[in-house]
Order: sequence, then C-alpha cells, then structure tokens
Amino acid sequence: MSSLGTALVFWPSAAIMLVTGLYVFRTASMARAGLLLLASLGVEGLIFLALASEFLGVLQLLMMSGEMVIMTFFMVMFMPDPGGLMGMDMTHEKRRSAALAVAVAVGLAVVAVVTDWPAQTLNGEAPDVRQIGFEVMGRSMFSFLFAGITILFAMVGGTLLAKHGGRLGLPAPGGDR
Amino acid sequence: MISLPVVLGVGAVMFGIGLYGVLGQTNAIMVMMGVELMLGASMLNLIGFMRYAWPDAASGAFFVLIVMTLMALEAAVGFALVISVFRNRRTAELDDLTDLKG
Amino acid sequence: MAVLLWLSVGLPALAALAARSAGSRARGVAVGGALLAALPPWALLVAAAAGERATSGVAWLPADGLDVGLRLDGLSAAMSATVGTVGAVVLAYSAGYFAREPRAPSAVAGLLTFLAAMQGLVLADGYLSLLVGWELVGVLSMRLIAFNRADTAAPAAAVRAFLTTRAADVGLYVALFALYAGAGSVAFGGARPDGALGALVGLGLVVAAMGKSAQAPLQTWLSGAMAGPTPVSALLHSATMVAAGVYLLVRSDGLLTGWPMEVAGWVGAVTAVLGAIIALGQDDLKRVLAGSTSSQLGLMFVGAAVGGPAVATFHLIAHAAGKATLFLAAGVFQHERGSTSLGALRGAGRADPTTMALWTVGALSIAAVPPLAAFWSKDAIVAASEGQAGWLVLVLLAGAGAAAYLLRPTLVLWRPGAQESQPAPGRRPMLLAAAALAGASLVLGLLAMPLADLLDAPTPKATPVSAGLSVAMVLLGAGSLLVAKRVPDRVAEVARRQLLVDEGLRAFVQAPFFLAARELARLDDRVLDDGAIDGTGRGTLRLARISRRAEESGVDAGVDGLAHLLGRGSDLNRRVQSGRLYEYLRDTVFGAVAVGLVIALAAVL
Amino acid sequence: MSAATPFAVLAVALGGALVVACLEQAVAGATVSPRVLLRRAWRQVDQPLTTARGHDAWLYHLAPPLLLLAAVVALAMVPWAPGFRGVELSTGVILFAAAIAYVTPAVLMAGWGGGRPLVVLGGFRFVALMLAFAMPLAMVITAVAAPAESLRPAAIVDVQRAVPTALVQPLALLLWIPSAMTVAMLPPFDLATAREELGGGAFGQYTGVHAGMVALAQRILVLALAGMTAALFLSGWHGPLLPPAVWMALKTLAVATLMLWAGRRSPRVELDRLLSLAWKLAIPAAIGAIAWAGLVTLLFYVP
Repeated sequence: MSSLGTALVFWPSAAIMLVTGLYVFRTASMARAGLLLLASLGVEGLIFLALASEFLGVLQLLMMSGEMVIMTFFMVMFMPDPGGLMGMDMTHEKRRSAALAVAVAVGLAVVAVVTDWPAQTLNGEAPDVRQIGFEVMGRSMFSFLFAGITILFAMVGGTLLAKHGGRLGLPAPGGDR
Repeated sequence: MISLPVVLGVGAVMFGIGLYGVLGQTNAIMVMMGVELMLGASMLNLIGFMRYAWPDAASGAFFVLIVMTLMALEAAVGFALVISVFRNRRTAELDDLTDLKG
Repeated sequence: MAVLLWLSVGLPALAALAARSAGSRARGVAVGGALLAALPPWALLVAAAAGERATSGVAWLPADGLDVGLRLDGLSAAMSATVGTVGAVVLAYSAGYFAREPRAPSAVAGLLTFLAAMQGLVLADGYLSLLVGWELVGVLSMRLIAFNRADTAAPAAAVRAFLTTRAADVGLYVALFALYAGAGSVAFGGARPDGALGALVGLGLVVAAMGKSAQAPLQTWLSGAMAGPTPVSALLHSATMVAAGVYLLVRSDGLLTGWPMEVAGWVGAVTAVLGAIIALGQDDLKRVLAGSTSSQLGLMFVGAAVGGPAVATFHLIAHAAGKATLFLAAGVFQHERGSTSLGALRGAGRADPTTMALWTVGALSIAAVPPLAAFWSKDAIVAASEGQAGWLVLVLLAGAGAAAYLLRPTLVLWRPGAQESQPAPGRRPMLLAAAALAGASLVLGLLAMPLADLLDAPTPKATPVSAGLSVAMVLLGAGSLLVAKRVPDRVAEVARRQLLVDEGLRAFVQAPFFLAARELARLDDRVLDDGAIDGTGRGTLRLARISRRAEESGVDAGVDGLAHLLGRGSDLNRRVQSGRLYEYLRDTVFGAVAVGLVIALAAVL
Repeated sequence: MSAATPFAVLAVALGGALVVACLEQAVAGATVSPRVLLRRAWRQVDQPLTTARGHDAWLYHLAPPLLLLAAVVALAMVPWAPGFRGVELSTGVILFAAAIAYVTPAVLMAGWGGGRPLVVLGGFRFVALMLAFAMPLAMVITAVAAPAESLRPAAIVDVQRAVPTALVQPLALLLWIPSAMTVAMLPPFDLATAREELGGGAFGQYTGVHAGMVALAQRILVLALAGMTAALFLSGWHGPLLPPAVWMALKTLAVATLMLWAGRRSPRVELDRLLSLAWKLAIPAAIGAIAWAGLVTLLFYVP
C-alpha cells in the first residue's frame, strides 16, 4: 500500500486500538470488556494489513474473532458480576500498577526512539503467503513442528484439567458429579 | 510518514496498557486479557520490524504466526486452569487464591 | 709377630676374666695369669731388639683411611715390656695385699683389665687405637681408685681424677681431628700440618699429656687418687697410667717439633719444682710419693723436650721401678700401722727392718744417688738440658727437692715411734715383689746404651760435669733438710694445700663461672621470668579478658544481631511470596526491566 | 482491483439480496413479487427502534451494522467473472473465512445487548453453533485451496477448469454445505436466531432499521456463501457454452435454491446432538478432507 494509504489506515486504527485497549480494563461489564478487546486486536489486524503482510493481517482478524468470543464467554461464566451492574471494583492498587505501566511504556518508547534501527526501505513486497509458506516449511519447520506439538499438549492438558473431576476423575469436592 | 519508532512507540503504549491490565485487575481472566494485549503489542513490534527494518526476513512473519498460536494457547490453558480452580473454590478472584503464600 | 702382639694385649684380659670368676682362688689365678701375660711382651722386646718391625691391624673405615691395630717397634716393645713386668710384680704383691680383702677377685680382675688396656695403649698403631687405649685406661683408673667402698672420700677422688683427665683428653680429641683434617690420616710419624691446624695438634697433645701425667696445674687429682688401694697406686700412679702422657710426647715426637715441645719442656720443668715443693709439704706418706711422681714426670717432660725419646724413656723406666718399690713398701707399712699418715707411721721402719731396707733402696734410686738407676737417667736429663740455662736450674732444683722430700719420711720412719705395728697378713709375697723391684732399680742403670739403639735415637750421655752437679744437688737437698729441721710453717701450709692450685682454680675458673651463672640466673629471673614470660602471661590474660569482653559485647551481639537480621530478612522474604499473583507479575516486570537495562547498557557500552 | 469494484460489490449485494428474497418466496411457494418485498422492507424500516433494556445498549445498537459489514466483506471476496473478480486479494479465501467469523461476535453482541435472558441465551447458542461449524468451514477452505496452491479465489476457480472440486473432493462439499447453512442462519441450523426458537432468538429484540439490516445481512450472507460454493466447488465461471458470468450466476442461484429448499424440508435438530455431530463427526472428517486434498494435489495437480 502507498505510504499515504498506510498512514491513513495506521493512525486511526492505532488510536482505536489503544483507546479500546484501555477501556477493556476500565469498563465494569465483562462482556463489553471482551468485545472491546476483540475490537482492539481486530483493528490491530487491520494495521498488520496496512503495514506489511496481508496474510498476517487476515489471519489476525480470523484468529481474534474466535478467541475473543470465547474469552467473553468465559468471562461471563467466571466473573462474579459479568454484567457490571453491581458496580464492583474489580481492581486493586490501581494507582501503583498504572504508574508502573506508564513507566514501562515510557521506557520502551524511549528505547524505541533512541536506538538507531537499520532503516532499510521496503525494497520488495513484504513476505507474502508463498514466502511465509516456504519459510514455515523450510528453515523454521522444526520450531513450527515444536510449536504444533506444544499446542497439542496444551489442548490435551486443558481438556483434562477442565474435565469434570479433574485429572483423576475424582468427584469435585462439594460440586455436583 | 510512519517510521519504525512510531510503530514501536504505539507498540510500547499498547504493552503499557496490557501491563496495567495485568497488574491492576483482580480477576484471573482479566489478567489473561491483559496478557493478550501485551502479546498483541509484541506482534505489532514484529510487524513494524518486518516493514521498516528487515523486510525480506520471512522468519519475522513466521515469528508472528508463533505469537498468534501462543495467544490462543495461553488463553486455552488459562481457561482450563481457571475452570479447575473455579470448580474447587467457586471463585476466580486472585486475591482469594493465595494458598501458595510463603 | 702379629700373634704375639694380640697375645700381649689379650692375655691380661683373659686372665682378668679367669680371676674374676675364680672366686676364692682368684688371687692365685691372677698372679699366674699376670706372669704368663708378661712373657709375650718380653718376646716382643727380644724381636724388636733383633730389628723386627711389624704392624697388624683391621681396616675400620678403609675409604677414609681410618684403621685400628697394633704395632711393634722399639718404643712400643720397651714400654710393653716395662708395663708387663711391673704389672706382674704388682699383681704378685696384691696377692698378699688383698689377702684379707673379701672383694679381692674384683680388685685383681680390675688390675688385670687395666694391664690389658695399658698394653693396648702402648702397642697401639695410629692415634685412633691409642685413643681407644687412652680412654679405657682413664675409665678403669676411676673404677680402681673408688675400690675401697668404706672410704667416703674415694668416690669423690675417683670422679675428680676422671674429670680432670677427661678435660685434658679433649685436647687429644682436638689434636686428632685437626691432624685428620690437615693430614688426612691419623697414623704415627706424620708431619704436623702447618697453620692453625698445626697449632691445634701441638697444643692438644701437650694438654692431653699434662692431664694424664698430672703436670701443674692439673696435678691435684693425683694426690686425691692415693685414696685407692696401694697396689693400684703402685701400678697406675707410678709406672703405667701417668707414664702414658710421656709416652704420648715421645711417640709423637715428629708432630711436636718446635714450639710445642718447648711448651712441654717448660711445663715439665716448672712442675718438677712445684711437685717437689708439694711433696715436701705433705703429711701423708702416699701423697708425698704422689707429689714426687708429678715432679719426676716433669723431669721426663724436660727429657722428652730436650734429650729425645731415649732419655725420657730411660728415666721413665728407672722411675717406674724405683717409685713402685717405694709404694709397695708403703703398702706394707700401711698394713702394719693401718694408716699411711706420717704421724701414724713414726718408727714403722725401725719395727720392720726388711721393709725399711727396701724403702731405702727405692728412695735412694729416686733421689738419684749413684750408682742406682734413676741417677743415670736423671743425669742424662741434666746433661741434655745443659743447653737450656733456665731448664737446667729448675732440673737441678728438682733434684735437690727430690732428695729433701724423700729423706723427710725416711727420717720419720726411722725415728723410734710410740705405736706398735702388728704383722701384716700375707707379708711374704709383698716383700718378695718389693725386693724384685728394688733389685731392678739397682740394675737398670746399665739400660742406657741398649735402650738407645733399641729406639735408634741419640744415646743419653752422662758427662762428668752433669754427674758432679747432680750429686752436689743431692747433698745440698739432704743437707738443707737436716739443717732446717723444720719446714717453715707458712711454706708447709701452702705446700700441703697443693700450692693453692685448688684455690686458684676455684678463684680463676670456678668463681667467674659460677658468678656468670648467678648473673645469668638473675638476668633470667628478672628479664625472662618477670619480663618476658610473666609479662606475656599477664598480656595474654589481659588480651583474654579483652577478647572475652569483645566476645560478649561484640561478637555475641553481632551474632545475635545477625540472627535477628536474618529473621527479619527472611520475614521480609516471606512477604514477597504473598501468594497474590499480581505481585509476582509486578516483580516479573521489574526483573524484565532490569534485564532490558542490562542489555541496553551492554549494547551501549 | 479497479476503483469501481467496491461499488460493483454493493450493487451485487443489493441486487442479490432481492433475488434471494424472491427465491425464498419461490421456495415458500408464494408468488414472486419484488414489489411486495420492497414494500414490506420499507414498512419494516419505518417502525421505531426499540431501545435495549440491558446495560450494554451500544452493543445492542452496534450488532446489526457489524453483521452487515461482515456479510458485505464476505460477498466482496466472491469471484463472479474473469472480468469482475471482486476484491482481488492474494489471501481472498482467508479473508472470506475471517468475514464469516465476524458474524459470531455480531450475534453475540446482539444477544447480550438485548438484555432479555432468552435473547442472551440465543446469542450464546449461536456462539456454540458457530464454533462447532466454523472449524470445518475453515478446514474445507484449506482443503479446497490446496490444488490451486494459492489462496486467491480466482486461482481456485482456474484450477477447476478441468474438473470441479466437487467431484475431486466430494467429502469437502458434504462438510461445506451444513457449515454454510449454519453461518447463513438457514434452517434447520438456525436454532439460535429462528423466530420460533427462544422467543425470537438473538435478533428477537430488533425492530425497525435494525431488523431490516439484519434481514439484509442474512440474505447477503446466503448470496455470498452460494457464490463461494459455486466458485470453490463448481468450477465457478467455467462452462462449455455460456459466457462465464452467466455460468457463475446460474450456479449461484442453483446452490441458493438448494440451501433454501433443504432448509424447509428437514426438521431442526436438537442443539446438543447437532453440536456433538459437528465436533465428533464433522471436524475429524474435515481433517480427513485436508489429508485427501493434499494427496490429490500431490498426485494430480503438482506438475
């Protein structure tokens, strides 16, 4: 995309992303928080599309939609006040964590600005699907395989943990069978 | 218009927000959302590098893929843990779950 | 020849063993053994006279040139014969002397062992064997002196004798080492190494000789040694042991040429006069004879220094015979009167005319009255020392003195005394032995010429001038005693107390030594004990107190403090693990930031 | 990708929606009259908006436009003709799947925003359904794209010049149809949004413009899915005689009528049986389809 086009897409979506990201933690209602997060990461997908790789952007959009919906689903299940109607304050030490977060953000920003990154202008197209495919199947196959296997373990583990009665099939204490 | 420091700056801010969420929230799931945001920030940085610093490095893209799977993975395992904890303690509030105290 | 050599040394030892284990018949066995042991030395003498020369030895340390062995030459043969003969006679005498003695076997065995050691000394080949004999003689003499257990003074006298001679023997050792260091070998006949080593050799030998031959100022032990039984005195302290010193000088004539011999000569001359004076002052018969021995040995030293080996040896042999006779006679008187002090022996001679006759022969010989043996030998010494005016005067004075101190006891013995003397048991063997020796001293005058060619050394010649002078001196001495009637009190007192040598030694050696010791002791007490040791003690105690206090306040407090600190620290640490997840996360962030910083710094630097 | 494409897509969207509405009338046996449809639509839009009684009002108001956006984006991906291939993206098919995926949050927002328990439950039900059927949908797309070695819909259509994918990978088609119908909220898979179920389902609360947008979005979705089915499985615009665009239109209409007709014929399956059917049967079969596609690609398509 042309640099103007990129800028046009980048700035608004960056703004939306940051604002929605912030509001995720300030809203009372959990469903809204989940969907705000979905919005934030979805817009991030758009930024990916604008900046570099089409494939990654689309993939981000696809992934985030499913994930954030599940996130919302879980929050509704496990939060004491999903609707945010009882005005519970779900936070602690807000001020200190905010201060720390700001400090870290500023630190990283400073680092980003200070270090002189190798400013190679974009000669060719960003790596498109074919290149990524060859990369995945070529040089980085091993790590991708490894990642794949880890995900498998995680899924199996997750399911086992979530199964009623936990790993050993014991009846949950006090809970129904 | 847009150069690498700008993208990294936005990424840093997003990371900050994520961190605020992680540190500020009492509920396990909100903390996980914070983590999701931080991971998103890292992806943003990676994309920034891909665009402005190392455009021909396909491994950058590959890395983004890895982070994406990581986000999904982290969420999945997180939820599983929260489910099992919730089943035992009927709560996912971190302030109540302090049994591993020293 | 080698067999004869080893026999002459071995036989007396075997006889001693036999006598020791013989029990009641020990005295008979001893006399037989001694007579038998006298034969090989005579055979050696005959062989030596025939010009035989031989050595027979064992290589002890071949690599270093040290070997031990016996040697046959003129000097050793002569000395061996003398020792053998006198030994046999004294043993015969002691058969009678110890008739009543319950411990006779040990006495006789001791004498025989001494004889063996003496033979070993005189027949030794090389200073190493001589040293062995020398030491054995010293030890055995101590044992023989202390034989009479009843007499409390005997052990002290024995120890004094032994220590004095030992102190002198150190000289012999030093000489030996120096000789070995310088010349590389300790055989006889070597030349004296020059420079400092030579000085050591010379002085060492002279000192050793002085010690053994009781020369001034080391003569006091000899009078003390008279505490031993008379045969011991007769054998050891007249003929054999004291003669060893002279033998040493004669043997190492080559080594001592030059100033060492001069020193020996002067020592001998001075001792001759001093010995005479001491003899005059003594009131005990045996101590008179002891003083006389010192004096006569002094003459022999002068003879060795001036006249050469033949003169000294001739006088030695003559003196041995004469002095032994006197001692044996004294022994008889001792038995008759039960004591040897002159007071007790007043008139003893009148009571026992035969012993008195023997005593007189001996006295005349030692006083150098012609034609007895000692006259010729002393005359030879006088003739030889004519060249040295100083020595001549002293020798003549000694001669006069000899006449005087022998006449005095003779007069006492002869003057009618009030005490009654009971017959001594076993008189016959004693008288026989004394008679034999008296006969020898009569005859020995003729020994001059054969002895000279035996030793192939310059013959001792007696010039009419020297003969006249010595006879004049004898008459002078006897006359002065008769005239003076009584020795002036103070002189007598001084003489009796051994010319204050003891006091001198005590003053010049003992006093400073003890003074220094006392000072050092006080120094030690004051400086070391009080200052250093007690001081450190007090210091350590103070340190201990300080450290204890430090311990209580410092270390304990420190330790407790540390423990408390640790407690609080761990408590803090526990709080870190609060169980609240977000705190862990916050800490993780801190960690990450730190890591980031480090990396950034590393990148920047 | 010319500048006119977006407008063309919009035109196709609106026209298509009308055609689909008519098809519905046809399938329902009623007389096909576009004018009646437009008048009903207009009346629909006139109704006043009901305000959400729930706390998250703005979710409630945001759901329909998101749904519509998702439908249009999905439609834009469909390659209608060699000349007009819709928005030409190298990863067009993936974007199509992404657009389809955004239907889920839209329905969830509608349900949650609605506030009434049944409506919320309807929303959750739709999420469950969509999760179960979105997986096979994405896998089938991968299987279909394999022979073409590209994610560009046009490329997939070109690959099928010789043999349509339906014949090569029948299992893929078999899995595709139910997933497509679930996404398009067509019966018998419209348990979450059907009027009769759950008191109106997730969109029960909507009236006026919202309802109109929702109805439009559903019809565009049907059109997009039918078009994509035609493109991916029935070799798109390839056909012996007729011009490519005509072939494409014919195939799309055929698939749409098939889906609508199938909906009316079969009874609704109970939710948990449907879900277990999807998870235990469809997803493993989809994995099998991918494997089969890989095999086929290696054997026949790779030169």
